[in-house]
Amino acid sequence: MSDADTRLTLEQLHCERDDRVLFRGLSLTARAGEIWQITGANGAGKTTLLRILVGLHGFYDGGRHWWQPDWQRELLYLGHQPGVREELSPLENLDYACALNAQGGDAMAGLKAVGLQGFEDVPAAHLSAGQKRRIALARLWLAPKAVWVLDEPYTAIDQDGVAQLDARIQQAAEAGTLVIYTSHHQVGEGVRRLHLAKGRAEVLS
Amino acid sequence: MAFESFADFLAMGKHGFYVWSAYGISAFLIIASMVLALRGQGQVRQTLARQQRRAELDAEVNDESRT
Amino acid sequence: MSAFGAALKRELLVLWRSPAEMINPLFFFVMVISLFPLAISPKPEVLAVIAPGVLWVAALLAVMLSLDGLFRRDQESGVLELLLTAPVMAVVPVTAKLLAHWLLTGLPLVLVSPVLAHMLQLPNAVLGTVMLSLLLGTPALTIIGAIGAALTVGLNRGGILLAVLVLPLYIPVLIFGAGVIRAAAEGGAVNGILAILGALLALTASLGPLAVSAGLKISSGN
Amino acid sequence: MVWQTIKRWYHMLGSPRYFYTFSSLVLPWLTPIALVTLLTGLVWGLGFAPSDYQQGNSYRIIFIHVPASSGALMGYMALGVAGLVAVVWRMKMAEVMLKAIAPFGAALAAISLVTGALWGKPTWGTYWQWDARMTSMLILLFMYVGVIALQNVIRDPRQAARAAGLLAMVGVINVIIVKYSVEWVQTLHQGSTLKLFGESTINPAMKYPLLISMLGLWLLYAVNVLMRARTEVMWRERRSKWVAKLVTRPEKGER
Repeated sequence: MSDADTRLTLEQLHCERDDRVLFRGLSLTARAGEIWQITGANGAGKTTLLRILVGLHGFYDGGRHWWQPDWQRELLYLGHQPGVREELSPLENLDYACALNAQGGDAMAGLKAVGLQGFEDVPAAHLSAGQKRRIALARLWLAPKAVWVLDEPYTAIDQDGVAQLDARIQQAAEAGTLVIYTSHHQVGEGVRRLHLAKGRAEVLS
Repeated sequence: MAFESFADFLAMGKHGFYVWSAYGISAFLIIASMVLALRGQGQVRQTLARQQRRAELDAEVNDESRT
Repeated sequence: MSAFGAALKRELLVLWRSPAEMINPLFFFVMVISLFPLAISPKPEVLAVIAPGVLWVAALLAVMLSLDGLFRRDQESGVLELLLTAPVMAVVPVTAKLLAHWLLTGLPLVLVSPVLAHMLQLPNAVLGTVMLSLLLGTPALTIIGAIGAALTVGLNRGGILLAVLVLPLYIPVLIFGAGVIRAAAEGGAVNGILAILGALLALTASLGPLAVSAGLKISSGN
Repeated sequence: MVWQTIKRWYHMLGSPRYFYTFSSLVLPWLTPIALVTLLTGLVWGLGFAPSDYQQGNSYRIIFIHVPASSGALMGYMALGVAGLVAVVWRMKMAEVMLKAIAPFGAALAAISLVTGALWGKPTWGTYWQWDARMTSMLILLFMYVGVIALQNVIRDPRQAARAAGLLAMVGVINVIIVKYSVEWVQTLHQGSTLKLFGESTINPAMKYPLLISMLGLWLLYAVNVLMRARTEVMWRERRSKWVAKLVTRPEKGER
């Protein structure tokens, strides 16, 4: 893994919230093709760390450097909430997300891949929580991006959905995508783990 | 001195009420803001000192329980 | 399709599919206006004097109340995060959102205002100015209000705070908006005041969306 | 030498700790100077300045009214500048200043309104007349309340400061527009009002006490801001070592 593949470098990242230190002195280098799993108890700061990486949260000290200036063009971010409006159908939601994030790919195929065929035009309000999350996850099957940042992608996903998502993440990693996700579920071997606890962040493997 | 006597000064030529109530209210608001600013400093110092003492106490308790 | 086009289409769809967002401000506008003849006096000569102010205060409050739904639903559903992490400048989808919001909440007020102006005994010659002043004014109110909405989007009881932040900023638009109708009713020159109202709209439309997207970034923790 | 002071100022504005020691040095002598200047101005104006041929002595309210009005206005302009620095350059001290400048500014706006009303009664017979200056000051007070309210509602101090900063920036533009729009309304109704508050018509014997009391009140405003900023800095930097050390062993200049 030469230096050219480095996608993300963190230097002494320090973040506080409500009088508590979430993490301090966090430094790591993430390269293309790696899968990083971020674990930690609730409130340990996992979501805040992801929000710092994607630029939603700006109150931190230390350095966060992406490999190129307009890294946002190559970012696919699935936040804590699915990012789906209930008045719109899955197809309309997906078209909006893709247009906003300059992501190509066939939306219908994406929805089929996550098992939402037949629901393309049903207003999202009538779908279950798991199905709503699948609308957001459908973007993983569209045009590839250099970096995936996924916040709890496995919540409300049933058993075979988990296996499907594991396969897709590993497939993307092999194709050179850097995947960073928070979850207690481990995608497979060779996953690098970052654990947040009691104000410290350790790279476990 | 623009007034003959102190009483005349207070009367302000029949406008005394308006002039002195204006200055009274202004003085009250200014002093209140200054006092609040001053008290704020003391309060922060107090809460931080209390937190520090509590932290030291916790530290001692941990030491005793460990030894 | 360009991000702006997609965003505009999407916003119009969302608003169209939740009619309450559109109907409520309109009904509020009509109901508030009909309070004044009951509260003050139905006599035509009295109504004609207060009509410009009543029309404009009602429009101002209707627009302000419609702002609550501008960002809150998107923030709760996570769409706001999608928007803020997109490669395209946040100001593009935000402008589309403001335009769509105005089209479906501000514009109906403009269209219904002649009827209400007539009910408030304003002479028919003035109805054109009434519509024109609201046409220029309501977009400015929507954009200025959106700045307050962006800053209070994350707060749970943001509604009252929104009014405290935004009302002082509404005052110039209110003064010239009502002023132009009053001038028209008294047969005075109208173009000069309309020009000022247009200038206020130009200032708001150019700087406003930037301030709104900055406010959204700040509210998201940036 | 100039470059050196500019660098020092930038350094001071940057680091809260430097600011704390700097203010410890400044406050002990600035406070008495501010008080003395203000009191001399007021005593001079109240006791020694000649009475006005038209209004008799009620005009003496000017010696607190005009300083308060100008202080409130300058305060909001300072809020706008601090907001710009806080939002654009993300400087911590600017965020602290946003919290420190607002309260006294709001107090001055309230003082300006009260003294203006109390002055209006003997002069025009009514406490409130919706004239251009008083209406602008009333709206300015509302905008101060907006900035203060926004800061207190948002939990995270940095986010609160930045939100208030953006509001202050928009507010400064609004203050200017409101001033003209309110004056425009006046010209429609009663022609231009008597330019009562204008300094130009005031004769020199009254001008000097006015300028001195204005200087005194502004210096007092600076003292108030420094004190509030120190409190805010101490609270924001409470996790740092230098504050911990300060809490246990107060500096010599401390009150």
